[in-house]
Amino acid sequence: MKFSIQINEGPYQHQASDSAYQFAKAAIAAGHEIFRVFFYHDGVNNATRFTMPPQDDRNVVNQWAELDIKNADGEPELVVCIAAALRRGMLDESEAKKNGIEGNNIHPAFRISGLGQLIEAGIQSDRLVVFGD
Amino acid sequence: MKFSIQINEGPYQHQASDSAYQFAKAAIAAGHEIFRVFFYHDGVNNATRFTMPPQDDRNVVNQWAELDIKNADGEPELVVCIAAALRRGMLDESEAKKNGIEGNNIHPAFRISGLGQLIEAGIQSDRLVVFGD
Amino acid sequence: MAIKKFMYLNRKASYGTAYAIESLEVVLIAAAFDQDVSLAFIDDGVYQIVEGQNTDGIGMKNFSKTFHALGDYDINKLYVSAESLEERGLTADDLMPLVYEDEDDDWEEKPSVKIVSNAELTKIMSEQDVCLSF
Amino acid sequence: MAIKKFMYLNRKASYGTAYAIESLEVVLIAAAFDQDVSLAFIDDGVYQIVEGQNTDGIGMKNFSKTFHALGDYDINKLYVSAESLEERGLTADDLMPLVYEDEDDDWEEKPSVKIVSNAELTKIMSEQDVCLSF
Amino acid sequence: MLHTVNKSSFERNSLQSCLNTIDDTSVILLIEDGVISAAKNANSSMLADLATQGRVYALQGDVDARGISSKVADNIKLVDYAGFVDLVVEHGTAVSWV
Amino acid sequence: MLHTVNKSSFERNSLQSCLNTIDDTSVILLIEDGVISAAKNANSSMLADLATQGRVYALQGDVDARGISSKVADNIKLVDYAGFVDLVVEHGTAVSWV
Repeated sequence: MKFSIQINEGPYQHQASDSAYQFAKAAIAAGHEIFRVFFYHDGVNNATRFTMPPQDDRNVVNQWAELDIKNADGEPELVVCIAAALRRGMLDESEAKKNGIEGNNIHPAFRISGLGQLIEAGIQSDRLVVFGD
Repeated sequence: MKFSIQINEGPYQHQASDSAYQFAKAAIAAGHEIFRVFFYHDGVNNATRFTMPPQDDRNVVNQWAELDIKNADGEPELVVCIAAALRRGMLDESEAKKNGIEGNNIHPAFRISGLGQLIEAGIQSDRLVVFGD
Repeated sequence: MAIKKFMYLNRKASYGTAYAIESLEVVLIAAAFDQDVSLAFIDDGVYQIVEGQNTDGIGMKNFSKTFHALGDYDINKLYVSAESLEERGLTADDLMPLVYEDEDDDWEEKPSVKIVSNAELTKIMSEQDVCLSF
Repeated sequence: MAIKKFMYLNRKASYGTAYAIESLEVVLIAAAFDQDVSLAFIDDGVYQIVEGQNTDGIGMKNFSKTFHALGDYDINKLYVSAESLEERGLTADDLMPLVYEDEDDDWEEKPSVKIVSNAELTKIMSEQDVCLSF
Repeated sequence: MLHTVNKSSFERNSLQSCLNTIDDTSVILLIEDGVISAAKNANSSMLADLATQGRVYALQGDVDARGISSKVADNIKLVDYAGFVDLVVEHGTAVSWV
Repeated sequence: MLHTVNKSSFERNSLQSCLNTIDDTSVILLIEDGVISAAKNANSSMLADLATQGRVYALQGDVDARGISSKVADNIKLVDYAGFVDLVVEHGTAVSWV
């Protein structure tokens, strides 16, 4: 079956991203496909390549990156909502350049895109599961 | 009177940072001193210099920066908890260098420091007010 | 591809958290896709469409007027829990008069908001293909 | 400088949110300052010190054992709401046996956890100078 | 003491928890979504006694933002942020029921 | 439908809201702090009827993390993440009461 996942909260503050990761891993292990993971609201903060968790704790960002969810064109299907990301200070190289900001912090396993990608995920997938506050 | 403020949530997701800012502004207007604002939990995300809010919305990060809360030595007293910051991907230049990460995202009006600064704020201030989820 | 039924489940008041405004942002985008869209306002979500919101005193953006735009985008199924309203001492008169023009009825202006019992809401929810929660 | 009374107010269960673990991190730092420290466990905060937590199934760090270190840092006033425990079907036996060695009583090992009524908690809270909420 | 409550009593238990442990001289200030509990509604009896004693405040800006300024229950006093600051000054230790 | 509830019924109203609108064939899965509602306690009667019908599940990992595995109320079925995935497959539309 084809699943998509919406994540509304950031790493370490809420369990949402951890639960979603465990769910995604189990779905893949059971032979299902993850069509897309859409990071919305504070969920966009899961995409930071700047994270430095304590050595005895899990690395939430890297866990997602290691699932390596991509589409047939090889693009990441860990998708970060651009509107939610920009106000919260999550930038990729192209947005940083466009806005004249020095630096960027989106992990390369993720990509920034519009909210339409969430609707499309709902249309294309057999199931969409939301994890949030 | 001498106030300190603890903020537990990030910008745009919760009202906590907005409420705390309005409170701090009113306290300063009434002639009180803000000894320190301590950003803990997701509150550390208020310190990002990468934020790009929509043009018709307030800029939560810049609002804090413009309050320009400093101590007698000219150091910022907008203090970001280092432990909470590192796991959530908030880095200053020195932490980035130490951890071998390219880039940093802490706004210069803020500084990163340890949790002792929160306790010290409680000791040194007449009142400590917490804003959170 | 068959049209899917999308429900947007709104259970939180505006301003205290971003869920209300960012839910509305999705709904406006959803209009561009040719799907069947419903919004449910349950619990404190009913405060999102209370008339007369004024944010001058808190320095946040008042986005409540944007709900009036939904009708123009053919989003006209806004279900409000009668029980949630009543518990909160609110009535239909406290809500914004959100309307749409019905193209199947000579563009007559009709109300978009329907106050429904929890039993009716249960039935409506049961028919959905996708539920986005905020 | 006079010693201040600090209360750490814990109202949320561990793991669902970061408040519990990050509250404990502050408390451990607080031990280095020479202040009067109390912890209150109210509402779902009581689950933070329930015995037998095992996080193997959720991939998160089990930090519950760290509560045992509090006694070594002279943090030994852990007030637990009796009403909150009872509502949740919990008793004193469900909690971790947290202890400290009393230097004023020949280093005798004594319990750090005190189960108190809301009325007693009210009185304890009234005496605090600083309340940090998590 | 000054107790601040920032969540609706319909959504969370924080106002109830505050009421369970408030002493005889402390006051409550409702802010953010907490002001929903200031409106006349099925939960407003929770606060009525304290309000009669003049011990319940609500932040005007948050009340207005939620469109419920005409519905504030009897005896609840409205304050702006300057009034919030004054309450913190006057009432000693601030306790946030976040 | 599969309804997931991730908050304690002591802290939030989300389980009650779910129960207010659940239809006769849907099931509930308690995850994260939602598993607190799976323990025998003052709130557990909320779910008892549905549990008797075999329509209430709780995530084992979350139950264990909170140290309440010996307290799970009668008839609530424990599942792991693989079981969570199966429930989503079997029950159609997933509704999260976040």
